[in-house]
Amino acid sequence: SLQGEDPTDTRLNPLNIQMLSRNLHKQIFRGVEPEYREDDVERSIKHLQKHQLWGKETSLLPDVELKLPKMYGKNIDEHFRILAQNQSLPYLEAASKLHMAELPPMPQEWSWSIGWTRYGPDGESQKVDFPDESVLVFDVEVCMTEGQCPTLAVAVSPTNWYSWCSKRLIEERYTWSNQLTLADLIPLETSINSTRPPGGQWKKSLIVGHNVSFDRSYIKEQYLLKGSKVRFMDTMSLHMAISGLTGFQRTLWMASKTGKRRGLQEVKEHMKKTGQKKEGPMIGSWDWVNISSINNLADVHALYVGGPPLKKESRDIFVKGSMMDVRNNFQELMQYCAMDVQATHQVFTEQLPLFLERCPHPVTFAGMLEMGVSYLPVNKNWGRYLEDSQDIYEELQREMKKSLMTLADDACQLLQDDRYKEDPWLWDFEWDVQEFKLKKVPTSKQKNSKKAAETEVATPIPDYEQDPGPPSEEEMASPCPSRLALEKLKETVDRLPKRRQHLPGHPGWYRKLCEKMAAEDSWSPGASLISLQMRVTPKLMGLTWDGFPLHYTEKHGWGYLVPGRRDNLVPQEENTGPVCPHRAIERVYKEYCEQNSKEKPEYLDSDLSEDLLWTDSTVWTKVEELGSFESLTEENGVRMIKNGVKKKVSNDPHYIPEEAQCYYYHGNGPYNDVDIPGCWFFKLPHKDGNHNNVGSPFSKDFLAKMEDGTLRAGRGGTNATRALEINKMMSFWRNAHKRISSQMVLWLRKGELPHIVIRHKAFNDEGQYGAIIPQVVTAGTVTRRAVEPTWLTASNARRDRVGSELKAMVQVPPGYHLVGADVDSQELWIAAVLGDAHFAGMHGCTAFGWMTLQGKKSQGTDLHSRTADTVGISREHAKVFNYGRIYGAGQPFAERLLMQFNHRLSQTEASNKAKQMYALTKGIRRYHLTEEGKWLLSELNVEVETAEDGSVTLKELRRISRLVSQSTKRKRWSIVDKRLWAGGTESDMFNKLESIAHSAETATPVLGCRISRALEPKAVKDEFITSRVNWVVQSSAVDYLHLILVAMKWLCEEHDIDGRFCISIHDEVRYLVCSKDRYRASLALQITNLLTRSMFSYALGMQDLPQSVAFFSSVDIDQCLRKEVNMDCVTPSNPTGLERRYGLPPGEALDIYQILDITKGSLNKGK
Amino acid sequence: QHTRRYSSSAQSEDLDPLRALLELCANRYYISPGQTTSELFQRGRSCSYGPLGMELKKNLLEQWWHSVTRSKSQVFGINTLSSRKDTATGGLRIVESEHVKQILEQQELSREQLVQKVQMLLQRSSPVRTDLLQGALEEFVPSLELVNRKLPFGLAETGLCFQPSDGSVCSAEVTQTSLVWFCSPRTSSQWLDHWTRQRLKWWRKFALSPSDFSSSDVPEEELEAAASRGVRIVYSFPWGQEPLEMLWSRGNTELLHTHKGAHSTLQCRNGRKTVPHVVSLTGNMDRGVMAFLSNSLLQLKNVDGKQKLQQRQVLKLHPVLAPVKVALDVDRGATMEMRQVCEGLLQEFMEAEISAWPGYLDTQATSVEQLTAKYDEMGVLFTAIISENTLESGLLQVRSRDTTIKETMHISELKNFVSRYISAADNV
Amino acid sequence: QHTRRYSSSAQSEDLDPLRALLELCANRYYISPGQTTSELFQRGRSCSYGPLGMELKKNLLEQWWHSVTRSKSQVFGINTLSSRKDTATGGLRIVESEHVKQILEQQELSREQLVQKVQMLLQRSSPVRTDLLQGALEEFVPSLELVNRKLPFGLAETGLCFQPSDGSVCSAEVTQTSLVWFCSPRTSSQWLDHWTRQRLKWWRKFALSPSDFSSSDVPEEELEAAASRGVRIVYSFPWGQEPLEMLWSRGNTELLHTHKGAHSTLQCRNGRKTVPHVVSLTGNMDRGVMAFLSNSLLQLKNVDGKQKLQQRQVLKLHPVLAPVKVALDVDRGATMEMRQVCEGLLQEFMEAEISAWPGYLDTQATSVEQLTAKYDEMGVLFTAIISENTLESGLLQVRSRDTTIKETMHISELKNFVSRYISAADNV
Repeated sequence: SLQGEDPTDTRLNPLNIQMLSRNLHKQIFRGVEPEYREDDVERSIKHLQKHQLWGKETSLLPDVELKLPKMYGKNIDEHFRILAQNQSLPYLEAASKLHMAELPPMPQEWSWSIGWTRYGPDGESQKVDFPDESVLVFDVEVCMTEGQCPTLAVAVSPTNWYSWCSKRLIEERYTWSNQLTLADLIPLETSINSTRPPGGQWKKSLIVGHNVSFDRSYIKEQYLLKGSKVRFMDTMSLHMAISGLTGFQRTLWMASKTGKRRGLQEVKEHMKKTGQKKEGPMIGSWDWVNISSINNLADVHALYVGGPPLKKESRDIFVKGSMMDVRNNFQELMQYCAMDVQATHQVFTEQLPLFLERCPHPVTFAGMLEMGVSYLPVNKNWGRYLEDSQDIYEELQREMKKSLMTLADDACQLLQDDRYKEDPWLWDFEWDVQEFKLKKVPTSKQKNSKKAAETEVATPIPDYEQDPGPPSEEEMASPCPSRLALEKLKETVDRLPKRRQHLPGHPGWYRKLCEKMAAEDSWSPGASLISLQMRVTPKLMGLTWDGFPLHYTEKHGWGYLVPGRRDNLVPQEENTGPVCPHRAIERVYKEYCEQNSKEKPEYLDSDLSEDLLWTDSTVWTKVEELGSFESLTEENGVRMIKNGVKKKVSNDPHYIPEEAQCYYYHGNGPYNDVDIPGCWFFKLPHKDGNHNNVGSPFSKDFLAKMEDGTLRAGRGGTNATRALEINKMMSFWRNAHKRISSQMVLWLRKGELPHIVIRHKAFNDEGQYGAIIPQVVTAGTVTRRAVEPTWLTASNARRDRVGSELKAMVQVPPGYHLVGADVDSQELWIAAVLGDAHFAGMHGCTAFGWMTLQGKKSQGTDLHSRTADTVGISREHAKVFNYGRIYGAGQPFAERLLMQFNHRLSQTEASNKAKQMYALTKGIRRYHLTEEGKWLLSELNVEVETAEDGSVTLKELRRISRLVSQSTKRKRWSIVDKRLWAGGTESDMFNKLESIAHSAETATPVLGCRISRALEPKAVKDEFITSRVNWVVQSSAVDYLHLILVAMKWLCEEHDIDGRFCISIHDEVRYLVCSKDRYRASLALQITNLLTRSMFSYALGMQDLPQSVAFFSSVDIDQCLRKEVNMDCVTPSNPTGLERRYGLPPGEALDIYQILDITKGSLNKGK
Repeated sequence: QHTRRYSSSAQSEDLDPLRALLELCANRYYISPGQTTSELFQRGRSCSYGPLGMELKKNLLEQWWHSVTRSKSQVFGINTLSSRKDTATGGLRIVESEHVKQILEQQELSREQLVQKVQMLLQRSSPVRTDLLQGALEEFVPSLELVNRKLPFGLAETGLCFQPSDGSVCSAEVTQTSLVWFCSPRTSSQWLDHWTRQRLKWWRKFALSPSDFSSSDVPEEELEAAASRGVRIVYSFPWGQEPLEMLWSRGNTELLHTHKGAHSTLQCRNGRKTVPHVVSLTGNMDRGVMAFLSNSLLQLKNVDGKQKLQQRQVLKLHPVLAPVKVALDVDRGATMEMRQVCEGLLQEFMEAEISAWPGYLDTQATSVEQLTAKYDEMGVLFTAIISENTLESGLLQVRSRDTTIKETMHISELKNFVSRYISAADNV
Repeated sequence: QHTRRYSSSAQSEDLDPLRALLELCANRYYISPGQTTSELFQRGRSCSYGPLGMELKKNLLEQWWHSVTRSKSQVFGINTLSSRKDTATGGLRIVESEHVKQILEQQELSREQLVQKVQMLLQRSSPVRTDLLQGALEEFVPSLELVNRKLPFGLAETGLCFQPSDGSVCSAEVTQTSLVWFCSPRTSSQWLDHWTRQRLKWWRKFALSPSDFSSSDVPEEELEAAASRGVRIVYSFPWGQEPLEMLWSRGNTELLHTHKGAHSTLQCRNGRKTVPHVVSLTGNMDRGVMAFLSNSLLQLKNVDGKQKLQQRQVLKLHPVLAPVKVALDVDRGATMEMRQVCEGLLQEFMEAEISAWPGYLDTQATSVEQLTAKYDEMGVLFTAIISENTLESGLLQVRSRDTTIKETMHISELKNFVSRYISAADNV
């Protein structure tokens, strides 16, 4: 048996946490047994007791016994170093060759011919199949208006320049196929019509480019299922790792570089948005601006190389111009492309040593190479998916438009008898109609026509008419008299003004919704310009908020009218404008109350609308936005008191005297500067705080409010309600369809597919098999996380979102499987293990760590349940808070989020809840005094209340500061030395994170990658703390991924597993594996995780690993990309589910024990 | 103001919705008055249609034909016989009653002889079809040559089918639409999905409230003999859901049976040689007409200035389906000249294939309100009123059914406006 | 070159003209191959139509409908039932054969009981119509209100009717067109003449040799019961004349009979109050299809350069009737791009409601001559050939059926050209 039989044999650490089996521990940690200090253990137990975690029951897992492959080096770190060095050696050699190289002179004249041309040092050119070099700097240009076919490319090696021209550039034709084939792409390793390299051996060569993933997607061999060993280095990613900027910094950088132009405006708006007053804190240190830049080649070039700026004007021709324009400017554009190549080379030369210095661990380099070759297999279903989604989307769009148009049409009836005046919503529309105008007829003519009219005697119609019988032959032959009369009458058309009036008989507001009838075919009748975004729409739908009709004002945006106000009722005569029918509004509310009288309104925490289930990246964006000011506001409190400035009582312009208050309804208002007789005006709540105006009640933020019935449609019955529903269904595809449908898919022909595929019984001649090369920027953010706009941010399939089955459309060709896994709560564990290492150096010694390792949903001891209990929210909501905190979000974030989850929560309540949550988790700030401070206090003879470790609370600090500023003339004393967190479950984790973030050389604890120069303390001082804290966890997660990639590649090579890396989305990795190897690949993946976690522990000085995190909870073996192997991804565009519609059965999700069962614990190929 | 859809309202205090609909259909020339029983609507059988009903049905059938034959898929129209020479027994048959009588009157025949003779006669008489499937299956082989043995393709047909009348007062006949789709066995399920989607979309295109049309899988226990999957497209009538169209994935047993198992003549060039699978789509267009009538009838209530409740019935048929697009009327004090202009306009509309209503022929004085109410109930899109003023300036009043607003328009622009209005509604 | 019409040639040395026509109809998707017997043509009954035949018949019916409903006369379309609840005995009836069998199998019944039961069943079963007249007569009263009791007006309908099959292999059904015209007794004879002229004109409009269509009065001795006058429009088939359409002046007895003599409900405001007279027009459109097929088939003989006799059959159907207006084909060495262009064109034609033939789907290599011959026999008006050159310059070859000449044309102008060609032919 492979599993431990004797439970007494189970290894536990002093905190009773189950560790790796003896067998595994020995192989990984080479017999080094962990040592625990008595007082550390005691301290830990005390801490856990404090948080009611000590002594909680835990269950044991079966031990895993497994013979690992032979490992290298003296320890696991050395093992990984050796693996990575082996894997990256040829590429590193190529890189350094390029680094050393002096480029040959650029050709003066570029060759106008299809395919590759090589230029010798003297400018002589020669046609070649492909540049046969071990290293190239490479750049592709695409004429965007003519589809996705690459147009031209330039490459340079240390010895030669190369150029490539597309057939479509050189040859002119009426049409080209819009379906690309391999022959349309740029070959780098194979000759035309071949998919095998000369000699049959793929070479390990390196391609360098700026944002090289774009260029990669135009390279022929990259689409082959198997083969190419070419790897890519991206100077943009290198730049991010060396000197990258955070999102917020980028805005500021632009502002500072472009001066008063757009950028500053953005900053101002940003300040406004995040609620900062003008006199609020500004970014203190701007040094970082000069040691960094935004990502485009020109700016990166200016940063690293300097000299004359790169010219980018020619680029416009590729973006906006036609193929003809490209032809006409051929030489110039080639030159432009070549200049980019040259610049990229210069940048690379500068970057390489910097990068190797700042990211010294070989795993980082090797991991980035591997990340650069992602590959998404697709088949015929891709086209089906695109068509169906778009089709459903358009249908819904039409239906919604139709609903809205019907609402507008119906409202027109109110024109009759001025009934609109009594409508609670529509009373303030423009209801005027125009008079139909005719040109004045010259008097003489008028007379004539009058005369003519007089001469024409009107013939009355006889009372009864006889059947006149059939028309005579002559009558049949001659033109019809009534037609002649009509034609004559038509001549009066010249009395119409040349420019026709636009629907003069319709009310003004309706006119504006109608397209003017023009000669073009595209005219559509009715209120066809209406959309959800228009201001008339909510009113046409008769939307109510808590039963009150919605109303819009220029000043406050969307709000609602609450009847009952009496102080502004004006006698009717005095009013010239539209009069509010407050009686009708009362009726609406009364009806609402009657309807609701039976059902008590639900104030419970409603189920989390999934729109609030943000992906981690959106949580982070939010945190970053808010967090950039947080540390400063905190400090502010201290300073303000120091200066003795007392904050004035708010002179809020919206201050309302008691008597004008609404006595029966509480909400965001009333705003009595909105003077509507008989009604108070309340604003709709805004997610960024109530002082913000709501621009549309249909934004994403109100989806949940519609679901719980706070916001509902009051009229038009089904039309309005359905429109709201449709709005929700369309949201995903509306935002994503452009990006998704522009994914470049390349279909492979039969001969271009491996034998495994075409000989498989499921292979279908008419089925299409191909791939998408996602344009993954391997280190696209300052944390070195990969960035890609479509796949890496895609959410999972949702029943009511069109097209959200996107990821499941990545489907394997016959004979292959996707094997992959999610790293279970990756960021939580990284944070926890850092905290544990910091506190007492053993796994689970902090409450946070313990909960992460041993916490159980069933016992309410896992992190999310804990938070949920504390604050009284759902577990799903709690998740958002927990991640938010780890990303560095402070209390203001939590307050805002709480109010967003429950809009009936008052500011104070939210604030208290947030405070409570933070005290329990992050803890309370305590301050250590400086030597200067201590001296000063003893001089002043002040009693100070300190803790064991000598720290003081914020309250105490304020008291001291006040005393100090009162007693001395000097305004500023620096009395605070170190600030720490204390008392919370996560305090030690945060102390560790902050200590890393504050250190002079901030680096990841495991692979030692340095933070971007633009975030180092010497450049930014104490700014951007939130970003730096967040960086520690995020960047370590990237280290985690790199370790996995390196280990997996090693195992695949070592054990002849036929698989390739596919994609890594956040904390998951997927490999495309030949079906026969899928179980061995699963085992390899499990071993990979084991080694990676062990590496983390080792690097943090802990020679052991808890069993509960050693393996993936499951490895998914599947035929498509999806969150769970049994998800059927039913959506409006996939109504029958994956299995029925696309014939995809559920995959297998195997835990380590099942895998061991199947593989017998062996990675070796079957005998 | 309060708007409420018929089918969605349970609180409607007024007329039973079905009765209101029936009355309207009979009064407004949709259905022949003698026939309007609620059973007709519920059983979805054909009836005698009046001029408006006939036009509505024609428009619907035309739209069906376009949608099926002008899709990107390869579909050919056929026209098979409703009676067939078939020696199998059973089913509905057309019998010449005189012949039966002759037999029955032959006194010299014994009881046995009589029985035998009648049975013979019955066997020789032509059976009438109950659906269009069989005809299409028979046409498969000749069509196969047409497409050069390449799948997939479909055969479309619309026509009368007969159903047992079961003693009901309803007729035995029904107008069916049929698309029989031949495809490779591997893709038949996908095609079923595809067509379900297309068909549902089509039904919804013309609906006032599209969500009343929906599709659902046929539960396994209700599947027809040969079918492996079935989908029905249903409409939620005020009294419950009724199927409008049935889609079946039927495999190839029926096809093989029709052609007596002649595998070789049925095989298609489709990678490996296979006998195609059949997906059948069968729609009941009589019920379709009822569904759209029911779906389009709006009961609008307005509270006027004096707080009086006004009720207005409008048949908001889709512009493409509406049997009358424009009604031409003259204002009070009609003269021969005004009528001539109307005739000219009518002629113009006819030439442009826009159905117009010669309201001007009606010389009985009715108030504008009555006229409007009538046209709203007929579902007339626009009412053009020619007045004395028209003769002078060429201007006329055009009232829209949907907005109830009267707009002034020049006579030379009317036809173009209506024509573009309809084609725009078609393309939406 | 020598042209000879089939029907007019007695010297034709080749195939029996009827057999040639039958063969062509079966081969070129006009008529289902199993059905092509000469009896079919001669009896003028309906048959299973292939895609082209179906389209031809549809076009013909459409033209009929336009000509009748868009005339200046007031004509309304109706749609009545083919089976009716009628207690009169006799005629064709739809019988559920199971029910008859059940009776016959009841051993306990005496001979008399048996006869009685069968007779009862027969009486209860729905009779099927043999013509459309009865339906129109029934719809007269509701329609009367529509026209405000003013004469003259007409009710138009097309539909299936059933005829006794008399043991023939032909089907019992036939597609009829019917216009029932209600007019004052005074004008009925004039109206009969008027409609005769209109109808004959219509038939001739689409004929290659119009003189083969003619009209003649029905001799007094052959008049139908109620009719005072009758006219038949006939076509001279190769085997002799056959009637296509019958026009009868029928007085008002049938109308009175249908409405049980209720004079008052039938009276019209027509000077004095009268019960209108009826003029009926009944066309057989199945025979109409045969007539135009027969009329359009040309046998052309060419002597080529080597003095070899070549024979070419062309179905010169009128552009409006021709089931396929344009065939789209690709030149040798078809590529995906060329096919894409064809698909785009096909889509364009479909949207313009011009029926196009996706010849490019046929990947079997056929020579241009074979292809041309095939299309000529199908009656395809134009053949557009997309070649490699089209991809470069947008130019394609368009061959005309009637001139056999190939013209170069730009792809952007093709649709417009064909569309204008057809509508010009329609207006002539």
